[in-house]
Amino acid sequence: MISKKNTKKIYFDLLKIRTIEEIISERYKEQEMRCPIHLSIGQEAIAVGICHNLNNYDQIVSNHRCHAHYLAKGGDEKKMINEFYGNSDGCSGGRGGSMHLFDQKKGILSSVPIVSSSIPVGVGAGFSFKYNKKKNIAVIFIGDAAIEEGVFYESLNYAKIFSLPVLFVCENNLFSCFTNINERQPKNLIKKISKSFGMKTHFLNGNNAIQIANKSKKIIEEIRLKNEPQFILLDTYRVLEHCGPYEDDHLNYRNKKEIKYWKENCPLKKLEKILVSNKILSKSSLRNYRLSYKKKYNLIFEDCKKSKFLGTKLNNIKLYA
Amino acid sequence: MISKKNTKKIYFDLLKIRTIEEIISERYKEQEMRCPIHLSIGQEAIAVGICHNLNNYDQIVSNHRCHAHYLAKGGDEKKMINEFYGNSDGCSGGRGGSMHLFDQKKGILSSVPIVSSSIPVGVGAGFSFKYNKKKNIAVIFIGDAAIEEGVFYESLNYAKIFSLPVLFVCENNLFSCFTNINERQPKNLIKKISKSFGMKTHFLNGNNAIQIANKSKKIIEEIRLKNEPQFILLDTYRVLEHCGPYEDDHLNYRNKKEIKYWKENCPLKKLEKILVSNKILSKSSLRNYRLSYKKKYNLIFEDCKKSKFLGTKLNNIKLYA
Amino acid sequence: MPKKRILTASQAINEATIMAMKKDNSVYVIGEGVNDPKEIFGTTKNLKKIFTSKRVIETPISENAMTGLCIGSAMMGLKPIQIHQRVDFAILALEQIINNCAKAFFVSNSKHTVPMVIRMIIGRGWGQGPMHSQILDSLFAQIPGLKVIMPTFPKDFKGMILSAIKDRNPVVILEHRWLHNIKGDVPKKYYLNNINKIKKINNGHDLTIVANGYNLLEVIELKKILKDEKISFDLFDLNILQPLETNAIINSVKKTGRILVIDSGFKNLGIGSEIISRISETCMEKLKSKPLRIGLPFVPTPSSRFLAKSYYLNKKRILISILQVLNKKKIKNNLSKKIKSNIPIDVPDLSFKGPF
Amino acid sequence: MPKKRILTASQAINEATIMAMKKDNSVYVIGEGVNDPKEIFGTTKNLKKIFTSKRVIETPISENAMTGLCIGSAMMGLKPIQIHQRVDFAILALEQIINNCAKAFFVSNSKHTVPMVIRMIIGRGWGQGPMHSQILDSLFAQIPGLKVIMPTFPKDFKGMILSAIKDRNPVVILEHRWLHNIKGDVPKKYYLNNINKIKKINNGHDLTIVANGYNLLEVIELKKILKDEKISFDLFDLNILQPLETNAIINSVKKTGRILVIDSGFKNLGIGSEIISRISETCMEKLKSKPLRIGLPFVPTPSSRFLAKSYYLNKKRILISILQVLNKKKIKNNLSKKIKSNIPIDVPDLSFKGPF
Ligand SMILES: Cc1ncc(C[n+]2csc(CCOP(=O)(O)OP(=O)(O)O)c2C)c(N)n1
Ligand SMILES: Cc1ncc(C[n+]2csc(CCOP(=O)(O)OP(=O)(O)O)c2C)c(N)n1
Ligand SMILES: [Mg+2]
Ligand SMILES: [Mg+2]
Repeated sequence: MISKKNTKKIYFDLLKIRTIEEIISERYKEQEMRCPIHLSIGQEAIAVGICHNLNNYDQIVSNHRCHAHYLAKGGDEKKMINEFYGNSDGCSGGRGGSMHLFDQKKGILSSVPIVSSSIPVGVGAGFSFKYNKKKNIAVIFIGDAAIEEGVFYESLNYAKIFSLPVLFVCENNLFSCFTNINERQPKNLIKKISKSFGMKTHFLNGNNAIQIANKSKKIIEEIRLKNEPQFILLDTYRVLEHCGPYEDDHLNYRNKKEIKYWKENCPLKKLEKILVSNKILSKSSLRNYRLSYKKKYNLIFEDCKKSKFLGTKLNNIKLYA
Repeated sequence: MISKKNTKKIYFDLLKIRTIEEIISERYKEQEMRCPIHLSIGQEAIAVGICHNLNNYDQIVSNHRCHAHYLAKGGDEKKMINEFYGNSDGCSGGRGGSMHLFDQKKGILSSVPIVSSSIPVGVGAGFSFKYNKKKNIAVIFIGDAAIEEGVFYESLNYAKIFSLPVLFVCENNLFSCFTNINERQPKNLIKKISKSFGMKTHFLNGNNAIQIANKSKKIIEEIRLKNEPQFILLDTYRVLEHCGPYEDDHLNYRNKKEIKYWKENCPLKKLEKILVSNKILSKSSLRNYRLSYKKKYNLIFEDCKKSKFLGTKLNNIKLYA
Repeated sequence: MPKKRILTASQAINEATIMAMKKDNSVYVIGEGVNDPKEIFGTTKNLKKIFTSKRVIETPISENAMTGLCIGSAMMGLKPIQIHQRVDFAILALEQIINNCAKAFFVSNSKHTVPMVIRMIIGRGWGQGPMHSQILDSLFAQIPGLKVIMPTFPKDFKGMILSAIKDRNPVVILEHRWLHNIKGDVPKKYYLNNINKIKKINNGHDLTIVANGYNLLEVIELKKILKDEKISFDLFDLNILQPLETNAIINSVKKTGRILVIDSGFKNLGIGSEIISRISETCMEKLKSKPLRIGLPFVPTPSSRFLAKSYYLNKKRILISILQVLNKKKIKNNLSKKIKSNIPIDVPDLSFKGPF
Repeated sequence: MPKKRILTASQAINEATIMAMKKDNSVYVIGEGVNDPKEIFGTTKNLKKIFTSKRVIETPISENAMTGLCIGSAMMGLKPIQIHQRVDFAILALEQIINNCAKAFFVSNSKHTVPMVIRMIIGRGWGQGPMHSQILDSLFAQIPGLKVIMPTFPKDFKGMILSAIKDRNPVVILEHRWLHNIKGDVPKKYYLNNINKIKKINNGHDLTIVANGYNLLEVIELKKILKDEKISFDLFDLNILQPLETNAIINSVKKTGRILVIDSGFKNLGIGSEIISRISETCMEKLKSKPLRIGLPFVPTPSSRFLAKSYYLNKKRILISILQVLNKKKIKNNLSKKIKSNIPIDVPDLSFKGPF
């Protein structure tokens, strides 16, 4: 069971991510973060809950919607924000933009915007751990649409037959851009597929960070011990538009009731309730944290926005190591 | 149930394929058929049993091991043999060689040597039938290794969610070149996978042509009726080496007992037993057929071998239609 | 004279698609997002309403099988228009494109055709970075059996797409995102534009310029400025990359003696390299100055606008290159001022508000 | 002087692999068929026996994920040697190769490296047809971030593969199947050959020839015949396609004034187009005759030996091209006789008994 202290840590992680994403959403219209952004608001519990049980040597890979994964795994927030502004001290030196977050020191191996492209790379990280007899694991964060790409299955196959310490974490937010999962996949494919490959498969509520942290703790320990891949499927929901800073509920591609249901099940609210009812933090201190985080991160954004591009000119960028 | 007449037809189809393949095997060392060949000896029952229930407008797609599919679907044998000899009146004008057999008039849409590459093309043929409200089906012949390529899963998905009249026929001969299926796939993946996609899945003995014809008749009728893909998995065995005309049992990559078991379960012998025990053909007439087929097809090979290349010169080949 | 009918390129594409679908029941549209509210930058607008989801098909994220499906259906006589919101997604389908799509006609001894259109959009907008704004022009131009076109003007978008749909061969259309909002006169009727032979779109004396896509617009904008300096040029719109017909270019070079080729993609192994080689091999002796290629540097597309600045070509760099081919060492100061732009590097015009 | 040590190229590859694996525990070999009795044409012989299946890994038929797996492990510090029995199979892995493999160094702001080797074998043998004997040299040379090499001689196979394994960048090795049995002197020791800069391997006066792979051997065989006619040439072994370093070629052309580039792949958009363009752009004025490229015609590889005959280059066609660059119109009859070969078009030598 997660201790009080850890519950607080999880809360702070979640709050940090939420705060930063809300500031992006507000500031995007300033037109200074000039790259596509895919916000995780509403889905952060998964990143936080899983990464809670990882260490710096464990590796994660992510996709276009990578902010939460990056931050939850301990990625440097300032480097991320600088990357959004296209600055040279961004985590990829301005080369990648928001869909290419990584932090070598923190075990954030790769995030790439081609759906499913980072999956086998994550499997390769797992391969390296087994090869080197390390007790680390690789976590592969994917969306529900990722299972439509062939490379996903090829990767499941490798992870399984090579017995690799890999955890697949599938965030099912029901949508791929504007398209519902029912239009894209046979019924329950997403629930059955990893089992067909003989993988232990778990179904969790994607909006309950504490539960995710609790359950994934055991799963992750087992993977470390046994070098066998496992699969966690979590239901969750994206609150804002697929790409960009706004709500897009007026477009009517999603059911109003569904939206309402999920907004009520906001992972941050849920967690706050737990904190209050378990008397870990008071309502007023929560309010204070919200405000102080907002202030703190707004300052960082302001800083990054003002900072000049000081990097290598393109002509001097080396193509080869 | 298959009638006596049809049982005989199935026998003649099987005998024809076996005879032609045995002649290839004998004559390959003459070094006049200068292209890779993948013989189907031991596996012919599947092609014959399934194609027995198809008409000329139904389409099949195949892979590197396509001789049996081509012949069972009614492909012109002379054009095939000419293709092996590189002649201009080969079915692909000498351009493709043995791994690119097709016959437009007979509904042999495509055979290509890239493993799994023809799968989505077959799905596309199914798509065209549904689009045009035709009551035809597309049959996709694959080997056990084909399910290791991502495009296989993507294709299952399309066939299912678009509700297409497609039949997947997987010939599990346990090997991909020299590698056993156990080294390549989690246990029973091949049995479970199409079910995960919500497809009706059938398991048949791949060496019993009559049974295959019987069972697939109903399946194919159902597909025509309902526009829903189905999957048949059949166990079988390749008698000769993966590519080339010889046995390669001395290489010891396959279990001796296993080889013996399957040779005893030869689809032609099996069928002959049925014919004799059901008094459809006598032993001596079987012997006569064997001999007369051999003679007949040997003459055709001789003809093709002698025929000159009379086709367009490469320089005159048009790149565009 | 008929009145002018001004449409954007995306409207022209939309109109062409609707016309083709009305004319021929075997034409269908398929792709990820074709029925999205964003309507593939407006190009698939109303399609589903008019033709239903039977013919306007939303799909899973499985580019390779989607392509194979299109190919199979095309071999059976249908005419798919497949759309990739980013050319980059087509990379996942290269096996099907290179093998079944491009080779079916050859390997079937000319019996099978694959009458299929693949629209691929080149994503230049707010810094989408190295995996969402590749060009890949010469990659596709390198695959025998494909036609590859890259229209610039709304009129051509319509006529060339209609031709592509009618063509019996697979046709790849590379659409530069920033051209979608360009406006121009587009005839109302059904018409076909040649997709086998490029055309000269300007006549001049001093040099020959070959360009396409967004760069072409920049060249055209330079025309007036250069005219003031008494410089005129033959200009070819390289909107057909394959089949690559270079005779007209060669004839022009024989006249002008000078050539500049502007690649939309990498200069390295770009279409320009093929054109310059052919010129050198056939009429080197007519050249009065060294031929010149410009294009993208051989590194992935950077995201940051600070880096994009030196990545992409612009009017100034094109102008410098023109002067170089003319052996005029320096840009005159006033020329340089005339082309100064107040538009940032990462937007096509000031109305653009990102992200794509 | 050390005694000569004659090995075939495949023995040299095998030796290099064993050496590298002994030297560095992080090197592993992976691919479809690496542990087959056929041992990837002998090149993986004994590997499993020496290094066990932990480091010599047979895999499912899933090229794309296999490549991603290698990339991930390489980013974590391992050094995979991935093998494709046919270059054609790498087409299925292009997404991983173009995106993660080639771009990781760039997009990670130079933090990640992908020290990975991908051996791809070009299948020329008995008519394998359009999907089993592509060359794809300029396709790979077009991807920024990859090194692409194509050794010809056994000695170079060893030294270049050892360098490729040691290199911090992804290196694609294109191995022409018909070179595997070529014999040559191969030093016993561990040594590295340059994989960044091509070398001149013959000195002459009359023209510059650039060639690689199997064609290179044919050029070398012509050397004696041409010498009898008092023709000598500078010869570059274009065994490094990327990074493409052309300064030495340009210097040579400045001297000889004549250039012939022989592409292993298509002439269209081949490496030759880039080389000729660079020459034209830098020292056109030194050319005494038009530059010339030869290569494969722009159609898929045909299977039939009757068609292969006019598809592939051969000594005679190379000779004609040399004379063309030298402005000598006709081959003298005796030259033509001298190069007559009794070897069929679809085998490298008479010992070859197919099918691969
Ligand atoms: C190969 C590929 N195809 C299409 C896209 C366009 N695209 C970007 S994100 C996305 C949806 C992905 O959905 P999902 O995996 O469920 O993640 P989510 O956005 O819901 O978090 C798509 C289709 C892409 N980036 N890559
Ligand atoms: C994409 C690809 N990878 C590898 C190969 C090499 N290859 C040719 S046949 C074959 C084995 C296929 O096995 P299976 O599908 O079971 O068919 P079988 O040969 O057993 O009939 C392989 C790996 C190929 N042709 N295509
Ligand atoms: Mg989703
Ligand atoms: Mg098999």
